[in-house]
Amino acid sequence: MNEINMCVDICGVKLKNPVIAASGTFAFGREYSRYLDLNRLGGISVKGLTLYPREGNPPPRIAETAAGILNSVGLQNPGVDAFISNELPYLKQFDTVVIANLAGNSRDEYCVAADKLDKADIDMLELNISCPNVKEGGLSFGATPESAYDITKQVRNYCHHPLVVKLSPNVGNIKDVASAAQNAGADALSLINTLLGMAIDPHTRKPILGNITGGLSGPAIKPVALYMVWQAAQTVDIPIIGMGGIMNGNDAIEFMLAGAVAVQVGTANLVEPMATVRIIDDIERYMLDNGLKTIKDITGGLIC
Amino acid sequence: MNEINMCVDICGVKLKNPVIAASGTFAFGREYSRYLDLNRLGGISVKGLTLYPREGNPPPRIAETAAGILNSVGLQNPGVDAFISNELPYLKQFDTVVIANLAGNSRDEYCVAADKLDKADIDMLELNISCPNVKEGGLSFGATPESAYDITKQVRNYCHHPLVVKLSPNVGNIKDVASAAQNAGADALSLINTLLGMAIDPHTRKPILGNITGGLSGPAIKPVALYMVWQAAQTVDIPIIGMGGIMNGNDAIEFMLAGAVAVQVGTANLVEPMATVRIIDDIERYMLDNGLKTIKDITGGLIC
Amino acid sequence: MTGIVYSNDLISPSIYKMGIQLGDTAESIQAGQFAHVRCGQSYDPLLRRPISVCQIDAENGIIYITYQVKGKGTRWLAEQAIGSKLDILCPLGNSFEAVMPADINEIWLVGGGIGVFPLQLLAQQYKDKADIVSILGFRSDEFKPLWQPFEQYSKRVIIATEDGSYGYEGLVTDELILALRAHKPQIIAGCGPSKMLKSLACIAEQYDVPCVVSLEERMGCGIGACLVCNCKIKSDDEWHYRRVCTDGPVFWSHEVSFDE
Amino acid sequence: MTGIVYSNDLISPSIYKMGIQLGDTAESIQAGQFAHVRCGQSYDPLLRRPISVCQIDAENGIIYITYQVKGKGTRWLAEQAIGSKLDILCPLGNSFEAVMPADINEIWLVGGGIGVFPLQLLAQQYKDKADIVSILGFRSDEFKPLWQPFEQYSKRVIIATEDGSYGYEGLVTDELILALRAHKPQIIAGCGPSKMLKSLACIAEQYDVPCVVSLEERMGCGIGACLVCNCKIKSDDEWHYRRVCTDGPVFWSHEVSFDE
Ligand SMILES: Cc1cc2nc3c(=O)[nH]c(=O)nc-3n(C[C@H](O)[C@H](O)[C@H](O)COP(=O)(O)OP(=O)(O)OC[C@H]3O[C@@H](n4cnc5c(N)ncnc54)[C@H](O)[C@@H]3O)c2cc1C
Ligand SMILES: Cc1cc2nc3c(=O)[nH]c(=O)nc-3n(C[C@H](O)[C@H](O)[C@H](O)COP(=O)(O)OP(=O)(O)OC[C@H]3O[C@@H](n4cnc5c(N)ncnc54)[C@H](O)[C@@H]3O)c2cc1C
Ligand SMILES: Cc1cc2nc3c(=O)[nH]c(=O)nc-3n(C[C@H](O)[C@H](O)[C@H](O)COP(=O)(O)O)c2cc1C
Ligand SMILES: Cc1cc2nc3c(=O)[nH]c(=O)nc-3n(C[C@H](O)[C@H](O)[C@H](O)COP(=O)(O)O)c2cc1C
Ligand code: FES
Ligand code: FES
Repeated sequence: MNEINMCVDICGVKLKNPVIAASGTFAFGREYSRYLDLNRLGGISVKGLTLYPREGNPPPRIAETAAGILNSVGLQNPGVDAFISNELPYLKQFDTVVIANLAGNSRDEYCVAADKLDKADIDMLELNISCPNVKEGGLSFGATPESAYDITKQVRNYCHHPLVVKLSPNVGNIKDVASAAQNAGADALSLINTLLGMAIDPHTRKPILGNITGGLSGPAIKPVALYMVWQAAQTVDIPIIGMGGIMNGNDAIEFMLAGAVAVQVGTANLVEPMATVRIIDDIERYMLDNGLKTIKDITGGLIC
Repeated sequence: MNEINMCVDICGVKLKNPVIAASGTFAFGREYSRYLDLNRLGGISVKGLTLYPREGNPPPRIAETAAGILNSVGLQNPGVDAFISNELPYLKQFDTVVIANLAGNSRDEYCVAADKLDKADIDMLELNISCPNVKEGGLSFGATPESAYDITKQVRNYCHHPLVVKLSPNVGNIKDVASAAQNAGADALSLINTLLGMAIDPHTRKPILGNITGGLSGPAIKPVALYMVWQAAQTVDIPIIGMGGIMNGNDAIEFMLAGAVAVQVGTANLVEPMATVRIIDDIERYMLDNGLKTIKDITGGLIC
Repeated sequence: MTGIVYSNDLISPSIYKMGIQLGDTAESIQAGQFAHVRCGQSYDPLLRRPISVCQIDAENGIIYITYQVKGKGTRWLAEQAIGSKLDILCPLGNSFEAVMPADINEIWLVGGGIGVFPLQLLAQQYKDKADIVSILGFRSDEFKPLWQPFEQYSKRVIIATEDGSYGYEGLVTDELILALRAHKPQIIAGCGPSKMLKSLACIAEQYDVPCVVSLEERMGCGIGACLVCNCKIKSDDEWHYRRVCTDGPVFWSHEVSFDE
Repeated sequence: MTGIVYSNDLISPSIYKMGIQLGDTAESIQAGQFAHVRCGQSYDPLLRRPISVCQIDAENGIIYITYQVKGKGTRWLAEQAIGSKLDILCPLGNSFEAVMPADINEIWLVGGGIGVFPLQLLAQQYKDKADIVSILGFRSDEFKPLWQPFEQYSKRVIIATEDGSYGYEGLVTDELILALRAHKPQIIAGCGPSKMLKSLACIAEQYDVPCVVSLEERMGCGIGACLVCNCKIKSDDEWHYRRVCTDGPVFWSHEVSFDE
């Protein structure tokens, strides 16, 4: 039989395939439902949530760079309560895993929001300690192993769902941060968030982004992301969700070979709304072509 | 009068324009002399030198990525002595600034080599503490503010020429490393070296590079480089030489607006041997178009 | 969706007009809506480019876009031969019709430079319902092919050029003020550089004429998901960021905060 | 330097032959040398692609390259229309002539798949000086257009196909061994996949026939400066990395260390 099983299990949560829409690029799914069947996705990581609603940063919020984009959205979101009452019920109609992506300005804010989300009908919590676009909080929590350990430990107390910690690439040594998150009780890691970057218009002499700096994503960062996923996979025992520049099935497979059990697709959604579904199909074809039966046959399969 | 002055002065060394060929992409100039007049360049940073000759890493040593390249050359070079006797005299025929790029495996190696170079007829020493492609040494010296401080301080003792310290982007906070290098006596900083990265062939399941990992350069990294140059420029008082993905005059100007007094051009040479000269012409045209008389009118001119 | 390039011609300095076969979709498009076009399969350029639909040939299922060659994306577009395939999302955005009241029978179109394109389709679609006056500004008479389409749809066309090479010398907003002194239309629809739109909003407020404007902002997804295309929209004492790609690009001018 | 596309035709499954007008440069090119071609102005693909010159029409200043469409670069090449401009560095590399002795009058060409292209120019350039025997291997007879050019230059052409659809079924090296049992030529020139070249080097050593091979390695600059294209070259007990782009691509087979 040629039966292919694309399921992956992340800390007891079953995803029908390893492809998750990445936070901040898929909103709360509604907009994409016109273009694809949300039931097909392994999971959806929703737009980064904060305890209170946020308007985000001044425009422009996007700059195209070579094979990448800088964004400086700055966590515009309706807040955790509005998410739970208005968006979550919509998402729960679909047979896909719902991952709540959480950011905050302070330990307390993280904890209160985590508690609220934990009591709601989410499937996993993704702790975003790596947003480069907010002044306080976000990235500063993910910048050192110590701060990553601390915030993970705090949030762990309020989170009874699987806790995924999303790491920043803007660190000296990803292995140390990965270990710290694992030691603090993370059930899984996701990486990478965006790289800090900047773009300038030589004619106006001004930064292109209203917020001056932004986060770099897209194909440009894939080599860096792949390296960090590979490093993290060699360091921790918990599952890793890889991302950074995944545009097609081959890209996704590279991340899995490097050690990821699942992947997230971000910037690709902005370029092609159907990207996630196309990537799922690509992975299936790769498995067929190579006689692979489960995703386990790919994950960590790098030969070197 | 429409007289444009493109000269820049870096710690007393006069460059006729702010465009320097970046280390490792220009060898010792000979190959490029077929394509351009080396006298036109502001300077040449030669291939990274080590005390003893090195063969470098196993092939393949290059992988193309989206708008970038990964290289894992691993400091193949003839050693400091051979450089001084065979290559330096050739370079000194030209009216351009010669920058000796130095790497090492140990403090001692750095110091002995620095001493030899210092006694030779170079114009500046560029201390490479950021090579990602050698096991010991290189990057490990540039990874933390402490180690950067220490090696700079050591080499400073042997270096009576202007000492440029070349920083790695693979750090948590570039400001800290920049300050450390300045405090240890660096006369100038150059940044960025390559970002750690990796590429995998999904069909063979093997890394593309013989050395598994490599350093990412080219347009893909420009936003990250620009951000780091801007950060460093706000932190230190010494001159900054910016680089990372500069392919044309506009790119160079962006780095100068962000605070660089001069730029280095690396990967662009691999794509187009005449890149440096074209960039010099582009900058001149920009100055003409904008009525600027000196490079100082550009450097640090970012409006934000 | 896949469109087929039907024509692609240089009509003014660095401005191309392209016909794209889109089939049945064509006739459903409203003025103000845009096409979000992928410029090649390469990752450089990476993002789609938003371009207004400026004319529709519903019978043949063809839409027209007119675009200025500025950077990598539009340069790629200019190189496409007839018969090439284009990856397009269309129509996106709300449209003038969605914002304006239903009973419009008199409308003034105020546009500057490449901002005239969405107004062109508005003129085409309202020509039978409403009296149209087009007040348009350009750098010089080299851009004549950009205002010519307005002539067949408008009761009157007033042109201002910056260099005075055609029509009145000066800004389009100056001509608008002169015209408003004589008569106040039911509604004004504007599109152009944000400086011009800011003046337009002031003038409309001063003369107390309802005014809708179509905004431009750098975009990502174009479908409302990524929140990068925001503009500040006032309501009562508050303001909120709204998405130009889906809440707009057409807004009431008095709601838009132009201060940035 | 700028070349103009003179022709660009699909000649075998996913294999194109392109003529490029290069003017006077064309006649100076030696077999084994390559063109380093920029594939578009975009940064994706970024690097030039090295492709061997396979044929020269010196009179008209045209060089020919034959290339297999594998990835982004060659796909771009395949899309270029006649008259398009190409940014090319050419000729690069040493050449067979630079490595081989001057007095060659008998040469066997041993090539596999897309490795036959540099040998094709070698055949063209040596046809009057030397007796040529071409021993070539392909996947199947679909690649007939790749070996046909050898027929006019060679005393004898031996074809091996993996699926037996033409000539002998099996590997080109098997045919070489059979031929060597009957006669040992003055020199062998080989090009193809590195596994094939490794066998070729062994066989040549075993039968004590001088053998030169043209290597392939991923390249950056192509002009000898970046040191990314290296291969291991033995001399006495030592080995050193040598640049395929300038020290090669042609080396004596016994000097090449194929172990990686
Ligand atoms: C709703 C809408 C409708 C538009 N309609 C038209 C039209 O009909 N005709 C026309 O010529 N132009 C129109 N524009 C502007 C057009 O989108 C830009 O000129 C174009 O994207 C520039 O792309 P480029 O590759 O040439 O330039 P680049 O400078 O290479 O673009 C770099 C990035 O900046 C973005 N960008 C640059 N300028 C603008 C701009 N003015 N608005 C939005 N994004 C920009 C690009 O989309 C891209 O992401 C419209 C913009 C919007 C938002
Ligand atoms: C000296 C020399 C002569 C060559 N002559 C020919 C020829 O005549 N005909 C022909 O079809 N091919 C030839 N090749 C191989 C050709 O260079 C590659 O097939 C081509 O670069 C692939 O580019 P791509 O964009 O299609 O593939 P991609 O997979 O997109 O290429 C990605 C990167 O890998 C490099 N690369 C991939 N495969 C190879 C390879 N086999 N050798 C070197 N670099 C590679 C590319 O140059 C590029 O940098 C030659 C290679 C060398 C070194
Ligand atoms: C417009 C945009 C908004 C984003 N917002 C968030 C967010 O709210 N929370 C988060 O954890 N990551 C956010 N990210 C980061 C992505 O989830 C992802 O980590 C990153 O973009 C790298 O993946 P990619 O290259 O596939 O986009 C955002 C990315 C983009 C492009
Ligand atoms: C092939 C290659 C070799 C390099 N070798 C060196 C080196 O020996 N010493 C060094 O300091 N930097 C080296 N670099 C880094 C460049 O000097 C430069 O810092 C980096 O490539 C970023 O600039 P770019 O994007 O313009 O290439 C090398 C880069 C490349 C691509
Ligand atoms: S462009 Fe993504 S929300 Fe408007
Ligand atoms: S490709 Fe640069 S040295 Fe050979």
